[in-house]
Amino acid sequence: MGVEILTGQGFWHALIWLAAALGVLLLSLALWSMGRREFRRGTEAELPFVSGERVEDPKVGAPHLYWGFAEALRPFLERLRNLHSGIIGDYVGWFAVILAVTLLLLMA
Amino acid sequence: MIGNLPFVVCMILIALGLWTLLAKRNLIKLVIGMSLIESGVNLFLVTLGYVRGGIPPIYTFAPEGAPMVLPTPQALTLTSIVIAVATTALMLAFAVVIYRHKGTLDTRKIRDLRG
Amino acid sequence: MTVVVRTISRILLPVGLAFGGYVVMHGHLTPGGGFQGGAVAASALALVIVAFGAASLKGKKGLLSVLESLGGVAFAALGFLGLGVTFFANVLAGAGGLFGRPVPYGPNPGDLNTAGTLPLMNWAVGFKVLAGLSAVVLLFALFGGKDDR
Amino acid sequence: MSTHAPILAIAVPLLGGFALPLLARVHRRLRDAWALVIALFVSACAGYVASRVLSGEIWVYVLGAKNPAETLAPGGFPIRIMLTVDALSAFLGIIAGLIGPLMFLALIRFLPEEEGKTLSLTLAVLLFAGIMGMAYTGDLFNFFVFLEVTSIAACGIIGFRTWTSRAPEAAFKTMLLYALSGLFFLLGVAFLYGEYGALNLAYVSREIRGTAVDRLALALFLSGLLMKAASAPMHFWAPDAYGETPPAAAPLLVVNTQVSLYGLWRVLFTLYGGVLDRGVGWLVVALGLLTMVVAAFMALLQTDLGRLVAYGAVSQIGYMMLGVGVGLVALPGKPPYALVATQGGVFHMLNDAITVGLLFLCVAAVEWVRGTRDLRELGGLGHSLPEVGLCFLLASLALAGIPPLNGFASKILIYEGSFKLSPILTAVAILTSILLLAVFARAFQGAFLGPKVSVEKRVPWPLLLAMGILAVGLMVLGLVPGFFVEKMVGPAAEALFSRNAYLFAVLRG
Repeated sequence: MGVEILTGQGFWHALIWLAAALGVLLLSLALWSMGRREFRRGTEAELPFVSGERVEDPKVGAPHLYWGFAEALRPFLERLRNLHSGIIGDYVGWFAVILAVTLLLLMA
Repeated sequence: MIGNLPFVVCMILIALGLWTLLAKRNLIKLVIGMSLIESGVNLFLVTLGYVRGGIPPIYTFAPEGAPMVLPTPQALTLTSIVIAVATTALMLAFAVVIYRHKGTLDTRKIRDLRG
Repeated sequence: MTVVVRTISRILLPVGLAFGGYVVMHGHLTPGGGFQGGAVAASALALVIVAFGAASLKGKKGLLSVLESLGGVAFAALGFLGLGVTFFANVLAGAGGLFGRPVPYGPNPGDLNTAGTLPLMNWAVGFKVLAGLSAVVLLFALFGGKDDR
Repeated sequence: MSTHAPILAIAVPLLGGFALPLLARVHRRLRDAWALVIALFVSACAGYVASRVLSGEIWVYVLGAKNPAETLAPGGFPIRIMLTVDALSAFLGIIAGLIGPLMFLALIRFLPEEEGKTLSLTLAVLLFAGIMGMAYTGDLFNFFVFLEVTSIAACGIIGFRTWTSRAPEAAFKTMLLYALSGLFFLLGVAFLYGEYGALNLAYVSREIRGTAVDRLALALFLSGLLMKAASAPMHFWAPDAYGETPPAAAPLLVVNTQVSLYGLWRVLFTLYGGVLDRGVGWLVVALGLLTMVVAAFMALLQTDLGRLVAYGAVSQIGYMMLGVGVGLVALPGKPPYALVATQGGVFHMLNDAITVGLLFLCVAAVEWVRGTRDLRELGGLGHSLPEVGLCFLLASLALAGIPPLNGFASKILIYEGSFKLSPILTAVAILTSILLLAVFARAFQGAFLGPKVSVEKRVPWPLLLAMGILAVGLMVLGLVPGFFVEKMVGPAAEALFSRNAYLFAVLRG
């Protein structure tokens, strides 16, 4: 009835997707049930893998989750963070920049 | 050129106000810069309605046959002034509260909302 | 402030309020109307605050906020008045009775009893602006103390 | 009474807002009930107006005329202020009508009692009135007045927590930038008034010939409204504003931003529809991409949950700009993909309002229970607040556009539409969605997973009720998007393109 969206080239039908998702879920459950049962809870197998070292309180807090990703983009992200300088003068400056850009684009 | 001199003055006022916002660091001066821009825009609005040799657009005891200045821009300017009063009062109130917390009005030092 | 200033401001207060009322009342005839009249009256109140210090009017804050809300409610209600036809319809104009006398087009000597709901709106806005502006001045004067907004 | 529905949706909250302090003197409970009743009445009005308008006819309501439909004064000139509700403004009315009451439901219990709660509830009601006014008005100056009403009310709410030092700072900055954008918008209106002597949107749109002054006015409109809609280089106020306002009040602020975006579309499509050149469309698309990417990366760096969700909301604005921007670029030819992209952009407004509203209510719940929003100290709330955790997870997946949920339904339209224009746009949009998914997974892990933390305060039931309603809405929109696209979003997107219908409805009067 009202479930399908036509998007020019194809369509998006949520229920068909759900049926497919259920199929995949069943498949994975089947695979999972064939797996080995003896997972030892409470042993070292449960600790998060902190690149091999032994860490006494291995709780991977929120900031650490993307430590690597953020570190790789350090120069770009630092510059982006400094753009948000908190000084109102800069914000008005950006407004003036956009005003100039639109004026140039439209008047020139 | 003399005809649209008022419009040039308005643009100068607005540019001056914008410059104040960019250059000045004191919160109160920013509010003053804002009121500069407001007066520039309001002046521009009022001068739009000017009719050469027109009298204020009021019928009470109006001389016969005199052309009248357009009343609509004046009404717009009135509303804009009312809004300007409200915005300025709100900004000044927050400036006072910021001063009470931080002890300074310098935008360079009021920066703990970064990142 | 010195006694001279206080006595002068005590004399000027009624004059200021009366002039503000005049400007509001003749809003639809001469330059003026709700906002300007209210501002004039609020300046008279501000004079009192300057002369007698903010503490004198401290107790009146509640009254001011009630007056402001009443002004706002009255203005919106006047809009609803015209709901029979359309919102803000000027039903009183030209229908006789209160502020209803029809007015000939063009220059005329100015007749107080015209322009329908406009004068009522002017009064509503006048009270609201009077209360609002004096509340702003009062609170800024009180800011020095520990009172919070 | 039903013939006056559009104006009632604006006048009743105005009247109610002014009356609120009086009722508050009578009794606290009465004030809360009054605010909720007004919000429900306004959403009922919005629903009624939408039901009539979405079936195709544009509803023109003239204030102060002899009869509501009499648009032209005798001289054939629209002299009075009029409300022109076409499908898109009705759609915005639905969004505001949906989010408004829920926000009041959550806000009433969330605000502490002694700190001027009456004032902030009054401001919230006036903000609601301003939003409805901006959505429904057909008059340029009237739009400016409501723009300013929402600015002042929003900044009053943002600066509610005067006992902290961050909220007044955020409020000052936001107010200054809002006032600045409003003034430049007024300058644009003044230029158009100077040239055509009229303020009515339809009349000016018919008269416009694209002279240098019109383009100057368009530049002013663009920069003013882009600032208010938190587009890329001018989005700096948004994280401060959404982050520092009481989180329960943030959903209506997001709707306020979206209504400013609607104002931008109204100016671009209807006012300048005839004389627009493609450069403007590409500018909007470019700024949309910039907003997406910048906000997503900044969300990655945040440690405060409120600011993180705020950056998420800003990046969603980028999606809407991309969607409708693609429609703008292809405006002259109006190929099919342009309509699909615009439908995506408009539908995303509704989805985003619900998703970000739900996220902010979850942040409100977390802050209510733990008192802090810093991800470093939060943790393990999932055990004690399972329903809040579920809502946060649901909303995060929807924000990132994961298939079964509503975010995906509108993003698929944006992807398909923008792909036809140029595949790079779609690539950037999809990559940003993935980045957003990563960011919100981190936020979820930070706040809700981890060892159990004992929590003594209970989340107030109105907050949970509002979150429940939004979560159900989220899933319904996700599973049955076709109904909404066909009934609401289709006519709304079509309304943007059908400028002549808008002109005909007003000017043939």
